[in-house]
Amino acid sequence: MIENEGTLYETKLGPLPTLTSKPTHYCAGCEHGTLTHLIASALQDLGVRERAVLVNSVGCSVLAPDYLNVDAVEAPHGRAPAVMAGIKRARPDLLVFSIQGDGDAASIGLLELMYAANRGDPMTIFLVNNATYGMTGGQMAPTTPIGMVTTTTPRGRDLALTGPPIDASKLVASFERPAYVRRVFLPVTPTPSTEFFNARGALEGALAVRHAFEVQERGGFAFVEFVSTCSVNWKMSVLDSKRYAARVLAPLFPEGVLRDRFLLESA
Amino acid sequence: MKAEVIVAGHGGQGVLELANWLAYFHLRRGRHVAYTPSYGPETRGGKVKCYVVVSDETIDSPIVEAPDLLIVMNTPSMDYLPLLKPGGNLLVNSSLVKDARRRTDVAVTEIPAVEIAAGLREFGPTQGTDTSIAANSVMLGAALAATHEAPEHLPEEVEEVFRHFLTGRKTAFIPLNLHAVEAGAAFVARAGVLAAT
Amino acid sequence: MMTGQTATPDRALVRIDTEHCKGCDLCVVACPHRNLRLSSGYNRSGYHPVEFHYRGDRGECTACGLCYWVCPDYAITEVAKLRP
Amino acid sequence: MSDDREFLKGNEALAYGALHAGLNAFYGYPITPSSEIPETLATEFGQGNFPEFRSFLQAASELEAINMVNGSAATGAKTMTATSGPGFSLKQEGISYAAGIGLPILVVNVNRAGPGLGNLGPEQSDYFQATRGGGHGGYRAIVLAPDSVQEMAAFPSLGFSLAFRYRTPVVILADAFLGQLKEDLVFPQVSTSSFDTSWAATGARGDQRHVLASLHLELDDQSLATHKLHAKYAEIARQEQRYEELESDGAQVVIVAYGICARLARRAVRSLRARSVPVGLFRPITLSPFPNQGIEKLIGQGVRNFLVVELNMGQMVQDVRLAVNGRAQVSSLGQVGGLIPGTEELVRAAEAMVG
Repeated sequence: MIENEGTLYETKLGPLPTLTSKPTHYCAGCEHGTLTHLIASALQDLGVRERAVLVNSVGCSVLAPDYLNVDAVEAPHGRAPAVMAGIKRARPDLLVFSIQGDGDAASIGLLELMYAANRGDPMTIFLVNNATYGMTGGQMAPTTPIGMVTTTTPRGRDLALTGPPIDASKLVASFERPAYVRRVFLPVTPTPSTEFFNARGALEGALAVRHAFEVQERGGFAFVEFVSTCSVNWKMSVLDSKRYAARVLAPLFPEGVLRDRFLLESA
Repeated sequence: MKAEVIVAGHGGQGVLELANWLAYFHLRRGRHVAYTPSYGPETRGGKVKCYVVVSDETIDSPIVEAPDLLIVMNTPSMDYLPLLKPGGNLLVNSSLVKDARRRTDVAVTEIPAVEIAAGLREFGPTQGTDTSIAANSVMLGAALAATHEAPEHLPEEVEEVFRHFLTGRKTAFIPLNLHAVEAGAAFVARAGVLAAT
Repeated sequence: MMTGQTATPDRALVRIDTEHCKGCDLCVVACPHRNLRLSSGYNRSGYHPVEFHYRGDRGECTACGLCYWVCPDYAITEVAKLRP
Repeated sequence: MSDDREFLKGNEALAYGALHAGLNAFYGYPITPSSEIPETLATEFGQGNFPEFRSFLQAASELEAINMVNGSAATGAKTMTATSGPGFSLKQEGISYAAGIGLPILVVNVNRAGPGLGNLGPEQSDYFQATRGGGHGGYRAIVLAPDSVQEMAAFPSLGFSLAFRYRTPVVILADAFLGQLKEDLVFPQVSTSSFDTSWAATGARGDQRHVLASLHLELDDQSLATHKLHAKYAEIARQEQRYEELESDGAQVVIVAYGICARLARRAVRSLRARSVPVGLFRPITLSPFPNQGIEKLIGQGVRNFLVVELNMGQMVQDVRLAVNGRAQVSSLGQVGGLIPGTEELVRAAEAMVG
C-alpha cells in the first residue's frame, strides 16, 4: 500500500529483495538485464533465495552476482554445468542455476552442457543467445547466422568455412533425460504499427524462468534459451536490433516448448 | 629375515597372482612386504615381471635389482638370470623352459609345474577343468619351500592367503590351489638341497 | 540529477528510478498507451531517463506492468494500481 | 607388529585414505596409472561403509571433472580428483580457478612418463607443473610427495586439512611406481573434527552472501587480491614445510630425493653407510612449499654437497640450488622414460662427491 499525493494505491509489481541496488553494466536495451529481472522475480515469488546458488559463467553474465542478491560461484568459460553438477551432487537441497551465453554453452562448453543434459542433473540453465560474443567484442558465435558480419567474419559468416549455426535447444532436447527445454524470443517485437513493439517475450520469459526453477525442484534438468539481441556489437540502434532479431533470428531459432515433462502448471 | 624375489613369465600364467600370494603369505607372518607388478596396456600374452620384497625390517627400496630368488615361468624370462645373486635360488617352470642350467653359482630347481598341476584333475572345481592353470600355485609351493618357511602351519596359512584373494566364484578353486602348493613344495623337497638364502 | 516518480492522476502509479535508467526506449515502445517517454534532461550517467507522460489520446495507465517486465535495468521499480 | 595391516596398491590405499579422511565427493576421468583410485571409490560408493561419501561420478573429461570438484568444494564438501600427466594438464584450468577463488580441493597426480602421451612408466616430470602452479595467473598449490603406500593412505587426510586451513588447492604428486606398488600399511587414525566452511556457497542469509569469485575488474582490487593470495603463500611457506632426514648427521654428501627415488636413495645411503661413507638422505615431503628450512639446517651442519636424484631431466635440482644459494655444490642425477636408476649408479655418484 502506498500513498501518493493523498491517493492510496496497492502495489502490483514492486522492488525485489533478490536484486542488489547496483546498476548493471549491460548495454542499454540488452536482454541480459531483462532476464536478470525475470530471474530475481521468480526467486522472490518461489521464496528460494536462501537455497539459491548462481553459477556465473564467462561472458556478459559473469557479473550477474553483482545484481542478483544470492550466493554465487564462478565457473571457467563453458564449465558452468559441471560446476552446477558438483554443487548439486554435494548439496541436493540447493537450487542451482546459471546464465550462459551462446559461446559459453554451445561452443567452449558444449561438452559440459551435453553431459549435464544427458545425465539429466537437476539444474536450471538460462542461455542468452544473441548470436555473437558480446563481452569479447562481437566475434562470431556458434549461433551467428550465415552471412552475419562479425569482427571475425568480416565478410559475413561463411557456411563452407564454419558450418551452419548450432541449435543448442534442439541438441539438449535430443537427449532423453532433460525435463524442460524451451526457447523464448525475449526482445520486444515490432508490430505492424511502427510506433509499438510487442512485449510478449518478457511475459512468457517470466513464466519460463519460474517453471525452469520448479522443474529443478522436482528433480529435473531445465534449459531455457532466450533469443536476444546485441545492438552494440551488431552496430545497430536498440530498436533496429529488435527488428533484426525478429526478422533474422526468430525464424532461425523458432520459439517453442521442445520438452516439458511436468507441463506448465504454474502458467 | 629378508628376501628379494623376481617372478617373471607371460600374461595369463598367473604371475601377478603368484607374486601377490607370496607377498601376502609373508605379510601374514608379520613381515613387511612390497610387491611391484609390471603393468601395461596388455593383459594377456605380454611379458610380466614383478618384484616381491619381504623383510622383518622396514623396506628401503621395493625395487629388486639382485634377487635372492628368481621364479621363471617361461623361456624369455630367463633373461633375468644374470640378475640373480650368486648363491641364489632359481626356480624354473621346466614344463616350458628347457635349458635352465646356465649358471653354476646358483641353485637351480626345475619344476614341471604345468604337468604337476595338470595331474591334479581330481581337485578341479568341476570334472574336466584344465587344472594346469594351477601351475602358478605349484611354483608358490616351491618358492615357500625355497625360502625355508617353517612348514608346520603351512597348509592353514596358505589357505588363509587363498581365502583372502579367491573370493566369490573363485572360492571353488581353493582346494585345487592348495593341493598345487603342496605338490610344489613336495617336489622341491624331493629335488634336494637348495642354496642358502 | 533527476529523481523519478510519476503517476497518472487517476488509476495507477508508476515509480521510476531514473538513475538506473539507460534511456533504451524499450518501455516507451512497449507501453500500449504510450504513456512513457524519454525526458529531455540527463541523469548522472548521461542518459535521458524515461518519464511518465500522459498524452490523453490512447488511454490512461492500467498498471499492466509491461514496462516493468521489459526494462533491462529494472528502472521501473514499482507499478501500483488505484485501490478499488 | 600390529596386525590390522592391509595389503594394498598405492592407488587403492590413497582412495581408502581419502574415505577414512571423510571424503564427500570424487569426480574423475580414467587414466593409467591412476585408474585404481576411481575404481576403488566406485566400488565403495553407495555401499554404506563410508556414509560421508555422498557423490561419485566418472565425468566426460578432465575439464568436466575438475569443475565438478570445484562445484562440490564451493559448498564446503571434501572433494578430490585423481589423474595422471595428460589429465593433470587439462585440470590446470580448474586448479587455477580454485586457487583464485579460494576453494579447498585435493588433486592427485600419479605422474607418468614423457610430454604428450608419453608412456605409463613412472616419472617425476610434472614437478614444475605441480610446484609452480601449472595453470595461469601465478598461483601456487601445496604439493605433497608420498614415498610409500603408507603415505599414500595418510596424505589425503593431511591434504584436506591443509586445503581447508588455507582454502587452497593441494596436490598429491605421486608417481606411477607408487601408484602400482603394493605394500603393507595401517590406516592412520584420522581426527574427524570438521573444518570451517562458513565461507561456502550454501545460500544467502539476510545480508550475508557468499560470492566465490576470482574476477576483480578493478585493477586495484585485483592487485589487492593477488597480494593477499601471496601473503597466504608466504604464511604457508613459514608454517608447512615438511621433510624427512636419514643419516644426515655427519654427512658430507646429502642425496635429495622424493617419491620412489627416496626409496632408492634409502638403499644407497644404507649401503654407503655400511662402508662408512658419510652420505645422508634429505626427503622433501612438501615439494611446495619447498623445505628450505631443512636445507638451511644441513648447510649449517656443514654439508657442502647435494646430489639431487629425480625421474626427470632435473627440475627439483633448481629448488635445491635456490635453497643452497651458492653455498654448496649441487649435482643432478636424472632418469626418464619410465626407467629407474640403479642403486649402484646412486652409490657411485654420491661416493664421487665425497671429498
